[in-house]
Amino acid sequence: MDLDFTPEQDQFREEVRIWLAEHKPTEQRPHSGTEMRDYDLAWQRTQHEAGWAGINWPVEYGGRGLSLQEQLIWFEEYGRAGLPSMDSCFVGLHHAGPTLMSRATEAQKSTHLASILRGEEIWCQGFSEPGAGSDLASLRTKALIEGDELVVNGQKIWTSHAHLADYQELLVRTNSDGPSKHHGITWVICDMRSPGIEVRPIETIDGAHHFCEVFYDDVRIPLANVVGEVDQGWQVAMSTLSFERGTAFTAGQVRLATTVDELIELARKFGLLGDDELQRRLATARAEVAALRAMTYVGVSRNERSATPGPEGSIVKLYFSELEKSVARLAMDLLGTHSLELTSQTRSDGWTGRFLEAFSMTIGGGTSEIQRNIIGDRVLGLPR
Amino acid sequence: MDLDFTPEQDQFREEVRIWLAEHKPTEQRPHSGTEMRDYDLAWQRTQHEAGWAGINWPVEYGGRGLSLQEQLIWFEEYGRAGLPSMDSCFVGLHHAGPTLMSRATEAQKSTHLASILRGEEIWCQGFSEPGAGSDLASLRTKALIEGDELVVNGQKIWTSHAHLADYQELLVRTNSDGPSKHHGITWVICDMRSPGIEVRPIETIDGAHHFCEVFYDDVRIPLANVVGEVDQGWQVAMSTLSFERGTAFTAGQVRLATTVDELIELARKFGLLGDDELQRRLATARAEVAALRAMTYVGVSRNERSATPGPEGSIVKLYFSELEKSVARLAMDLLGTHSLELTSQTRSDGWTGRFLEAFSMTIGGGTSEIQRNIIGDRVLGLPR
Amino acid sequence: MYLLPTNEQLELIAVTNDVLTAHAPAESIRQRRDEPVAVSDHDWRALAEVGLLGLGLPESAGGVGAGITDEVLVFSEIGRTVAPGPFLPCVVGAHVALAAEDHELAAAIAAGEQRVGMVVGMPGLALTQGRLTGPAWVVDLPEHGLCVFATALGGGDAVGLVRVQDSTVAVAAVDPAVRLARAEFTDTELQRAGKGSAVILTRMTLLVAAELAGVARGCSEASAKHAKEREQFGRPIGVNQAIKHACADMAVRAEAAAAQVSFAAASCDAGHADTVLNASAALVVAVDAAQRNAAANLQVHGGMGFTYEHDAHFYVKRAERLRLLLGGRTAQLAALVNS
Amino acid sequence: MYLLPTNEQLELIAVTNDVLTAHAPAESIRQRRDEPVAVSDHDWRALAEVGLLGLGLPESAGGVGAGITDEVLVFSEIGRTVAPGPFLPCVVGAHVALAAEDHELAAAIAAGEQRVGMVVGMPGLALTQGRLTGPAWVVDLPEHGLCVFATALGGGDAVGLVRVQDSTVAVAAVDPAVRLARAEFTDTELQRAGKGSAVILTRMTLLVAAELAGVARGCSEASAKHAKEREQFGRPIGVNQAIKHACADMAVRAEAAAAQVSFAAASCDAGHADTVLNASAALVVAVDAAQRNAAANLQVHGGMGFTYEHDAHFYVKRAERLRLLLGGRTAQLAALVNS
Repeated sequence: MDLDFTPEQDQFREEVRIWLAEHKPTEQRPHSGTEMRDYDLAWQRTQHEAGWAGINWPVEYGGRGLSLQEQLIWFEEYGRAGLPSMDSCFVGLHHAGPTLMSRATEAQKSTHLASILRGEEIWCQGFSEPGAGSDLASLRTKALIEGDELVVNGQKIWTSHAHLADYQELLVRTNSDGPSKHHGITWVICDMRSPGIEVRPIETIDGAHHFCEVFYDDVRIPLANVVGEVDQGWQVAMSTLSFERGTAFTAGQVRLATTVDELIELARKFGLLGDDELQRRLATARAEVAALRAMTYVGVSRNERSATPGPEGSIVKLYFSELEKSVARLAMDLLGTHSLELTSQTRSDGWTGRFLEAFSMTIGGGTSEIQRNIIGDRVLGLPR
Repeated sequence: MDLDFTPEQDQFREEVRIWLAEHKPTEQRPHSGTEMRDYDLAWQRTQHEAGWAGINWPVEYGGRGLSLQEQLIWFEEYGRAGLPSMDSCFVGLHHAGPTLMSRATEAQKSTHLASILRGEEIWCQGFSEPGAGSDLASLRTKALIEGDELVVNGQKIWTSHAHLADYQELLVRTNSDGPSKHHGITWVICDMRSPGIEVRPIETIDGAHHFCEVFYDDVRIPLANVVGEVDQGWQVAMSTLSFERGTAFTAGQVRLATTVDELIELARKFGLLGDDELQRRLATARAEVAALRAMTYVGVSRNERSATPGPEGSIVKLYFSELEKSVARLAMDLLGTHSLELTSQTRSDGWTGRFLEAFSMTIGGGTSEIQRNIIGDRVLGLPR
Repeated sequence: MYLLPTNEQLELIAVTNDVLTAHAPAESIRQRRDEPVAVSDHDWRALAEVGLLGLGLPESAGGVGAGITDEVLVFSEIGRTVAPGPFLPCVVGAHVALAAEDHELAAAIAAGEQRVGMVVGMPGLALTQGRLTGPAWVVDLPEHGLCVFATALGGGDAVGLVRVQDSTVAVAAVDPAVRLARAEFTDTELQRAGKGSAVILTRMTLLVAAELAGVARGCSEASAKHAKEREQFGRPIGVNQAIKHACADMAVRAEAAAAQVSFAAASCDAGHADTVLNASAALVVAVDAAQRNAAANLQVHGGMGFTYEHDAHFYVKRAERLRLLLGGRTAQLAALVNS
Repeated sequence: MYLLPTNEQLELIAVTNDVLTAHAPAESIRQRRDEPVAVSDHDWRALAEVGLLGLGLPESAGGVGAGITDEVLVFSEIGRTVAPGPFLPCVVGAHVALAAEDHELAAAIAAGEQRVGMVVGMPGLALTQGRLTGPAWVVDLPEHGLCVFATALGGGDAVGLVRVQDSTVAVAAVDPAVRLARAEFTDTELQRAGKGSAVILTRMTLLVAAELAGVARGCSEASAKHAKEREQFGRPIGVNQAIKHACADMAVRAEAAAAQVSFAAASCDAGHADTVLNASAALVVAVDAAQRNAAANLQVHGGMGFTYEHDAHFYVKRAERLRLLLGGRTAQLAALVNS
């Protein structure tokens, strides 16, 4: 149980730190539209050119071929440097990329993996449907096989950045007569510029438009874009979901730790550290973000021992989500009547915007209720 | 929505107050054994002789024939006077008594009702079984009909004061082949001195021995003791359970309000009212006991409009139980290191004993989980 | 002793609901979010016409002379349906005008001809000898600038009207049902309610508590409805205890808040000595119920509840806005433990 | 960077579990509740023999020279199985003796020949210039009176040994795994660890946190087991989300506490600068996890958990006792926000 990083890893961390300090973007990240896309891709390109993209991706796919620990170090320093999350690159780097690496054909890999790292492709996720929600497998977007194409009709929802994306990891129903609803689902790469696709942004509680509905009207996708086998996409999707429970959220967790420190500063500025209750809530939050980091380290240790991340990732996800919400609540309580004003989360003091956005934390990526089911069923082995 | 009591009711309250001040027992209530039984029965007799027993029971059964409101007033003043709950009389006065009134034969009523009020009979409840728990209807204590008798074999658990009781409201299975497990249950009056009954006290978390296991070995009970029809005891039992959600807990609720006031005093004495967090938790508790009283009043208003108490009683029960636990927790936090010492709840400063005992609040009389099911299913009409 | 509504009160609730649905539905918050006021003059007068603003005023001031027990029913409906509109400052403002014997102003407010805004202090706002100095928020500032200002519970028992005349800076409000601005007071006179202050503050406490209790109830009902209708895994989601028990807890909190509001209102109308304590308790319980139910309701609705199209977030935002009145939680709880 | 136990550490856990099961099972708390000590001399020496008390001491003091990462594993097992015995004061006491260069005493403690009790201050106990005056609790007072005393976290960083010689008054303890007495100190010398104090206090913080994390884990495991085995309504109760999700939340809290304890212990062994912060964080998270899991575990077990025969209440009582060390929550949290 040696916590120490190797001297090489300490050296790596130092390099990351110096490079980020010297190269981090100075202009404010645009919070929507093609400006945001351009910003994110340019920043990804810069990272790639300096060798920081895909740190734990194999060299053959354009990565550095280092371990999960170096990847963790990168994200820690990235978060510590106060750098913005590149939302629009998230699916490509953390969902689609790892899934393609583990399941795709060589042709599919060579088409996409290096491009994702180079900041040439934005990906989005087409899993959720209006009628499905937590019951992902009940999806009904239909794909008929015609010759060497799939013809897709239906609707997806909660697709982040669909209006900015080049490709989509799309789940469609190719078979409704299977032994279970989990059978007959196919995982396919969908070109978002295909005719028949319509994207409508959804306005959310905080006034943002990152989520979209996507409508498919006779959209033709080559069968060659299917990842894994036709009808066997559920297994592919499940591996996609578990990948995001690796180091993907590390930067966000470090940002949360920074947020707690900022709140302590805010409380000091407002003269609220003398309030016993607020002081203790801040202290508790500080202890909990420390525990969150420790849990992530344990998770990385565990993942190094097994090929595919296990259900334990749900423990970290649940803890992280609930903590984000409670820290957001704490911020509102510290703000006093300043919480009347809507301050966008794109501002550094955008506490009320962040509070509103935080409601999505226990919903997106599997609700807290679903995470508790996973922990109960698959970690603890409770009866269903 | 007139909160005012009538002048007659105000007068009634005044009489209660004066009488209680003049007649309340001066010696400490023994906390177990026949001493406790004798104390409780003597005090019940005193109340009866002065006309305070069964305030809302019909005159024909020895009661005063007044409304639920006068009964409420009595319990409020009883609680306010800091008088001990008479645990051992509880089942007779609040479970068995009301059930007999609503379901029993005239012979059964005349045998028991007046005696209960006069403090001549202690009742206990034989509902729970080791294998059943929350699933009350799965009870297996078996009764065969032989001639004009039931022959009972089996085991009950969580029977408060079984070792002190004269009679038991006993649920037995008379039929295992019914259309559902709810059919085939019979509600019968069991004389606790019958041959074949063995009582074993259970020691609980706080060192008390109020709960018992009761074993039945060929116990013979006259069929004449069956209340309602043979095999139809489930309906009788359900009405019994709903009766306890009337005014029965009013005195306990008033005691809880008093407890909060005492804790505020304790905090003042310990110099802890300047601790913002503890002060706010105390204030919140004070607000919540106020709300508990209001909910009880609403419940009484509702019960006056309907014959049998509805499932809304579960709302009050759930709120009351959880509040008892959180106040007990608050007491422990106020005590600081004084919470190391076990102080029995029979002492006025017996906070740690009360803390331990409070764990039973969300278990006994239907767990909080069962109450939430009842509220979801029967109050909100959610699907099962 | 009855805490359930009488038939007349059930009728009042129904009428209130009808007129709010017609003239101030939650949907209108979305439709009018870019308008200078959340409720049009036409709709506001229609709401006033049925008496929602003058319910507790005497007939001499254009009211109907009802008790606070009736007023809380109206405010509970406002919260339950998250209706937009400056109901609270107008009703409180009319009572202040009445206490200052300005029957004309009270009648104009009650008739919906004159709106009133609400001033909420920022840290640093001071009330000294009846004059305000320092920074503040102004909610729903009307053209002529008339606003209600109330001190924190237990903090001096002053409530009054102030005219916001200096320039203000409009900013975005968390709650789209109101318009928000920053203001800076410099020795501005607060026309206080004087001896009537304590009674009006208690009334205001109860109205805020009632609106919050209504928010808690509205969320509880919306979640129970959704739990019955929304199907996942082939069954309504309400069969799952995670949802069922969340709904049960919401119902319990809504019931606790409603019961205590009713109790405190009845206690107020009856002139009981412990009215202030009961009103504070009502506010504390209602703030908690509204906040927690609003958050739980959003969670029960999942992604749907996170959209602007859905009403779930209006409840969250309403609860956030109302909790800050009367000094916020810190002052409200301090008042309760010290009384 | 590994936070999972090595094979050697898994072996240490197994050995610890074996010896605790043999010589300090939870069942023995019930059996020996009326005895003057919770663990007999015979059993205590057997526990010492396998090295549980001297694990972190150098070989010169009868120890094996292991790191705190190993010690926390042992204490986590103690909490997980609610084993009785004065492990904490003995291990801390041995380290104090070592710091004072009393190798003989350290070795006697490590060998199980000399027990150490724990002094816990009541309000009014003052430590002035190395001398204690005022009222205190004494937990598991040994015959010769030697006890550990530690100040609150962040409150001066003093830890030392004190000899309780004046008369004490025995009282009933909430936790039947210990014996409790009241004492009054009058200018009694505290033999402080001096320069070693800070390190020993950090170690003590981690040991307490580890035992509490073990309590959280033990409760989580007990509930999951019960949820699989106990049947109601014809199915194991674990199928109900009310139970399943309670178990999931317990698992999350246990995991958070265990992870942070491991992290902080590794950080301590590596001599990192933020060790104290991490140790405080571990204690805060572990206290919360232990208290909430112990309460949840009792609830999951229903009436059964409320009986003295069941172990559920031992966890509740252990958590109550341990949370009070090191100044309790108030001091622990204050240390965390100010560091």
